[in-house]
Amino acid sequence: MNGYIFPFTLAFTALSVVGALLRPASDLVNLALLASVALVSLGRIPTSWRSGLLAVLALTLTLLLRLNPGDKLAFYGLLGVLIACFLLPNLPTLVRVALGTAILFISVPIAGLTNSFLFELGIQIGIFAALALGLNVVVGQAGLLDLGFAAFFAIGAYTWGIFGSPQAAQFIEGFPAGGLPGNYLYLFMALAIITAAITGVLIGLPALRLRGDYLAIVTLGLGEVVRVLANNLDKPLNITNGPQGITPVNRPEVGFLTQFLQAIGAEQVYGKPIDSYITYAFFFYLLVLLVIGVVILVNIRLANSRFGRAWVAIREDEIAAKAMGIPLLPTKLLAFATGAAFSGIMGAIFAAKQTFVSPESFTLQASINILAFVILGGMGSIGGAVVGAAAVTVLNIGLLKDFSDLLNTWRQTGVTILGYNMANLPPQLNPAKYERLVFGLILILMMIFRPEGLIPEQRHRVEMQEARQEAKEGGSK
Amino acid sequence: MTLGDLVAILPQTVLEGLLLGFVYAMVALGYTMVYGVLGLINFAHSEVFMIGAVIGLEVFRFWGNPAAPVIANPFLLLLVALLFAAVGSGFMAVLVERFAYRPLRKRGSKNILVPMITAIGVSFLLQDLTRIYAALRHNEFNMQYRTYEALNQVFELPFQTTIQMKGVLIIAVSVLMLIGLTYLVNRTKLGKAIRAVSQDMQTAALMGINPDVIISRTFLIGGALGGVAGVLFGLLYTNITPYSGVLPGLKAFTSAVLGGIGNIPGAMVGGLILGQLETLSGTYLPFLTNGNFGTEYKDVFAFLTLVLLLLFRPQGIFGQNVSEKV
Amino acid sequence: MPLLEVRDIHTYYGHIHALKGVSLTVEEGEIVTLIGANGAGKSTTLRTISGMNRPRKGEVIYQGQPIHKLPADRIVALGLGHVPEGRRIFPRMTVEENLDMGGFLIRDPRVLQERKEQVFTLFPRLAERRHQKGGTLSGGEQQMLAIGRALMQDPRLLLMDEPSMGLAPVLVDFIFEIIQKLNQQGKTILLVEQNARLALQIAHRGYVLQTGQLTLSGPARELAARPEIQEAYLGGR
Amino acid sequence: MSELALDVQGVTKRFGGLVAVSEVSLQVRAKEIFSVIGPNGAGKTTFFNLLTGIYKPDSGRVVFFGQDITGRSPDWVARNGIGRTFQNIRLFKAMTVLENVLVGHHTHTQQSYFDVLLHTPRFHASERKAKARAMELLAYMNLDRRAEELASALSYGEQRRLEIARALALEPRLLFLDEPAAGMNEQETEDLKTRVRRLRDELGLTIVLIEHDMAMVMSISDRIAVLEYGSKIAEGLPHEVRSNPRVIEAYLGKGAAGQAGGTHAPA
Repeated sequence: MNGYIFPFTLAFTALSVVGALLRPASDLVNLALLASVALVSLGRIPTSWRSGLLAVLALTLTLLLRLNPGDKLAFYGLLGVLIACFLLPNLPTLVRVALGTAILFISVPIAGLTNSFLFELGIQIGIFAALALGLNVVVGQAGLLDLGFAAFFAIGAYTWGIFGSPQAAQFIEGFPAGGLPGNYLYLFMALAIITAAITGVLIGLPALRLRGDYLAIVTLGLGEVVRVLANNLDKPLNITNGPQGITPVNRPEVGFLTQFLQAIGAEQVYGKPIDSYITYAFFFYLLVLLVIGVVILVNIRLANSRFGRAWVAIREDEIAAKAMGIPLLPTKLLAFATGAAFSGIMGAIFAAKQTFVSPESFTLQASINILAFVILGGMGSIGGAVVGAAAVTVLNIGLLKDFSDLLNTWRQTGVTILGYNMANLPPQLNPAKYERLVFGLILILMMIFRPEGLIPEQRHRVEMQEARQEAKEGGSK
Repeated sequence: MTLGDLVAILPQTVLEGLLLGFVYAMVALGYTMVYGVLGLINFAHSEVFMIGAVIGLEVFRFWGNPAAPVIANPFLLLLVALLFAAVGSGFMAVLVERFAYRPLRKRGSKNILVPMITAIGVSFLLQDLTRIYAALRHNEFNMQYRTYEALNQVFELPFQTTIQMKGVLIIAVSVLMLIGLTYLVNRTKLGKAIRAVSQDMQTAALMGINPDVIISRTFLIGGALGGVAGVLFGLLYTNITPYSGVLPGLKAFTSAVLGGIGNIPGAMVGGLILGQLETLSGTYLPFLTNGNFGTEYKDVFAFLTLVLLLLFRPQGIFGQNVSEKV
Repeated sequence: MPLLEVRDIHTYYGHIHALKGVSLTVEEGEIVTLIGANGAGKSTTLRTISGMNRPRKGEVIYQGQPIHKLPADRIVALGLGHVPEGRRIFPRMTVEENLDMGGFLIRDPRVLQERKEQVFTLFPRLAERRHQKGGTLSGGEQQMLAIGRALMQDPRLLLMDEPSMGLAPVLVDFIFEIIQKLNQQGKTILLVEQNARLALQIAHRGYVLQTGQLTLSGPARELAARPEIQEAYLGGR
Repeated sequence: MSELALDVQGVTKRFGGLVAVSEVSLQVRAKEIFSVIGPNGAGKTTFFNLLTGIYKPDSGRVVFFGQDITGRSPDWVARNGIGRTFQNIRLFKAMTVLENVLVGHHTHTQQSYFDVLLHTPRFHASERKAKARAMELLAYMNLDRRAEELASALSYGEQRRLEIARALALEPRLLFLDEPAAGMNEQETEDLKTRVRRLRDELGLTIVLIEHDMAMVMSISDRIAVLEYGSKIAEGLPHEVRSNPRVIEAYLGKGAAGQAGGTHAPA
């Protein structure tokens, strides 16, 4: 049976690529392409063929996107190729880097410059992925359950939000009325790392003395404290402007990018001027990519150092870790501060990108979402954190909305499915509103059937399998 | 406001805090029982509580329509509502245990994150299922409890305090329930089995106790208490949404931790303390800080107290200090 | 037909192969002892018999009925008591409540009361402490309670895991007298002991377990006389 | 007389009403192999935990090479020269064999946070050094060929050896071994005996061990202490301990049959 998989995949992929070239607008062809991506990624295919096929698929999907920037399925396919070359084993590093760079820096911008939704999606995924990577250090590697992680994101966002807007002038006399110029953002990204890390230490100092569940509930409480402070520190001194939030937050100048786009003749290619809205989207897309690259690098380096090993040791067995001379509190604090720093920097970028900061973005729900990215992706796994963030983001702002639109179309056209006239479907049933339901269901099913996550870290996979075996055969001794 | 005024409102504030505290205490019992047995923070308990409130609300709507009531007596109506909510929420809790937590237990994951994430997932699921229900049935997000004069009747108490009939009922019902639960856990066979399972599940099995059955019953009891608390909460605050359970749930869990999680009297005391802390700080903080720090800070106050307490007494007020065997 | 027959059981902890094909039999009325070093798999054998661990391979037959697939609580109901290693008293329940738990399956309150009285007759010390919390008892009292608790269900076969652990010599003697007394009253006993000399003194037969495998078996007196046993477990010359 | 490695002065530990360790004093000389024996539950492991900082003694003092270490935290104790293994094996199961040893080498791996982020030459050098040392120790324990496997994939005996290798990575002066032979077959126990002797002879370590395998204890120990019911009831050379009547009664077992039928009242 296995012998047939390779030729079949080859034939199917070739067919769908040909189909795409002949009938680029067909949904069926798009689905076939998506299926090809999956087949190539998951089937048993020789490495060299796999590299080539992924490249062909990436090229085809890029072409489709260029023809029709609104083609979401093609975009999802591209995302799939990207994830595949990021995660599949045995691909030559050169292929990974080349394909990844091409997709991120050529394919997405080509379509994104006419459809900024793609940039938007990319930015969201990037921000969430950085948050997930930060929490991954805390929960995934060090095993410390933090339910108030959004607090650090808030700290970063407010660090820039307050000083990069008219807000600071409200309570500091003589501060520039419009706030610091946008280019100060780069400095404040560094400052946000520091403020968030310090907050991490401040929260961690009391919280990390507590064990497991207590840590969870205390971080949850302290996370809420940060949010309540943001919500109420408009008096006695107006620092955060309370629930109304702070706006407008300044953004860096992007003149260089506009010039660059003009220089390469983007306006001629697209036959219309590239407005500042799209340029900014492009700018933040690039900035987020850059930062996420650094964050991933830092994450990998830490994981393969004495710190990463100490974190895993603490997660596995605190007593044994202590007997190995690892001081618990400082080591845990280091994990906390590192994770906080990652989300701090993304907070500053988030504030600039939105030009708006308000406490609403930093609720308990946000903390839990970040945690879910980590869990879904696979605790402790760097690739998992990114994929988890991507999957949930695509689901929330992509798929669910698409499904809602589809239902609406059916409702209006009165399609009959399984003998049920869709026109009778109550208008309250709008999937886009019920992301929690879908999300909750996914969490439960994942925990029951694949608790190690989509892309498990080797170590966690072992833990889960051992536990399963032991459960079947009786408790541990 | 003079010092005299501040003192004058104290008794009423304490009374309000007591009502809130009893509601927290009842919800906290559900958390503490499940935690005691499974070591799991059952985040879904806040939704079990909220569903109790919704069930109560429906009973009042079905049978208590003031124009054409099926059950005219509001007290009888309340009793029916409490019964239905207890049964409904209890079964909901059992279902959650059966389909979300038991499979995990059978798979034997030792990672405490796994059940906790599942609990969060269940919590989300129940919130939105309720939301769909509310949307389909009432076409609205906020649901209002009906009010009845008999329940809102005001009594004058010493020290210039007043209490509504429903306040009296809340105190009466919760005290009754707390006594009942204490009796159940300490005196009955089921109660002892629950304690045995929570102290040592494996050894309990060696006594012929089926831990699954006992755990299921524990969820039933905890859920029923949560349901009753939900109705009383709805009666007190009248407005219920699918997300109404979250905050009280969190507070109740905090109460349970304050009192020493897994400890039943601890949960009650923790709830009462938190109720007082919250109402007192909510009332007095604005005065004490010239309005600079308002009522909004009461939650901050509550959580900081929790952190402080845990730092000095990590096992809570009544908790046992358990050290790991090396 | 033996009362208990264990056929070639293999039990694992994670990847560790803790029992590598253990087979043994216990006849009605016997005291059989299982001796061996720490980590040899003695407790695991008992735990596998009483359903606390599940064998990956092999069978456990009790009173002619296979029980290796039953959960622990069902096995107890068949009349098989287990006094676990380390006693495992419910620490926050009183002595009497611990006994109530031992008699969990008894429906008739009079029978329950009767059995408790029997335990109190056997261990008068427990009667004095009936309202004291299990966790506050001394080691010897806890061991009495653990035995008493297992006796509540009036089992035919009693598995005892290291009853002498941590006890002063006088108490060890007392516990061993109790074991012999129970045996004379008709209880069959499978005894795991680290104190091999004492165990071989009161047992009829013995098995020697080493790293998950049985290496020797036979009448207790013969085993006690063997030089290799003397050397390894009895601190002989 | 050689230097004192460990001077324990009357340590006591109570848990609730139970006295787990009562007024135990003993001295271990440098480069000695010292065994602590006694029946299960006699307080031996609790005693170890008092010396390694996991529990704080209620009274008494612990002096390690002249330094008072009473009440120090376990990680401090570990960093300052005491390595240990655990009775019920506490390896980091989901890490590889090599990684386990690297964790043991944590304190001696000279890399700062910024070395790690920037991958400075110091980072690479320290990583190389740590791995080389770890492999050396694994080879010493005959586990080098399994370096890349997960710790949980090892057998009982191998896991116990890995625990020793991991403790050695601390570069300790004294090693506590809690039942190192438990779960080992005869051949493995023999092998362990040789290794423990080599640790002392070649690395100059002081070794304190808890063990039940009498054959092993008698043959490798320089001196032996016997605990019973939390108290020390004997101490001395192996042949002295073996012929001590109290030890025979409490632990090794009474000689002749028939004595068991005493008329002791329950205590």
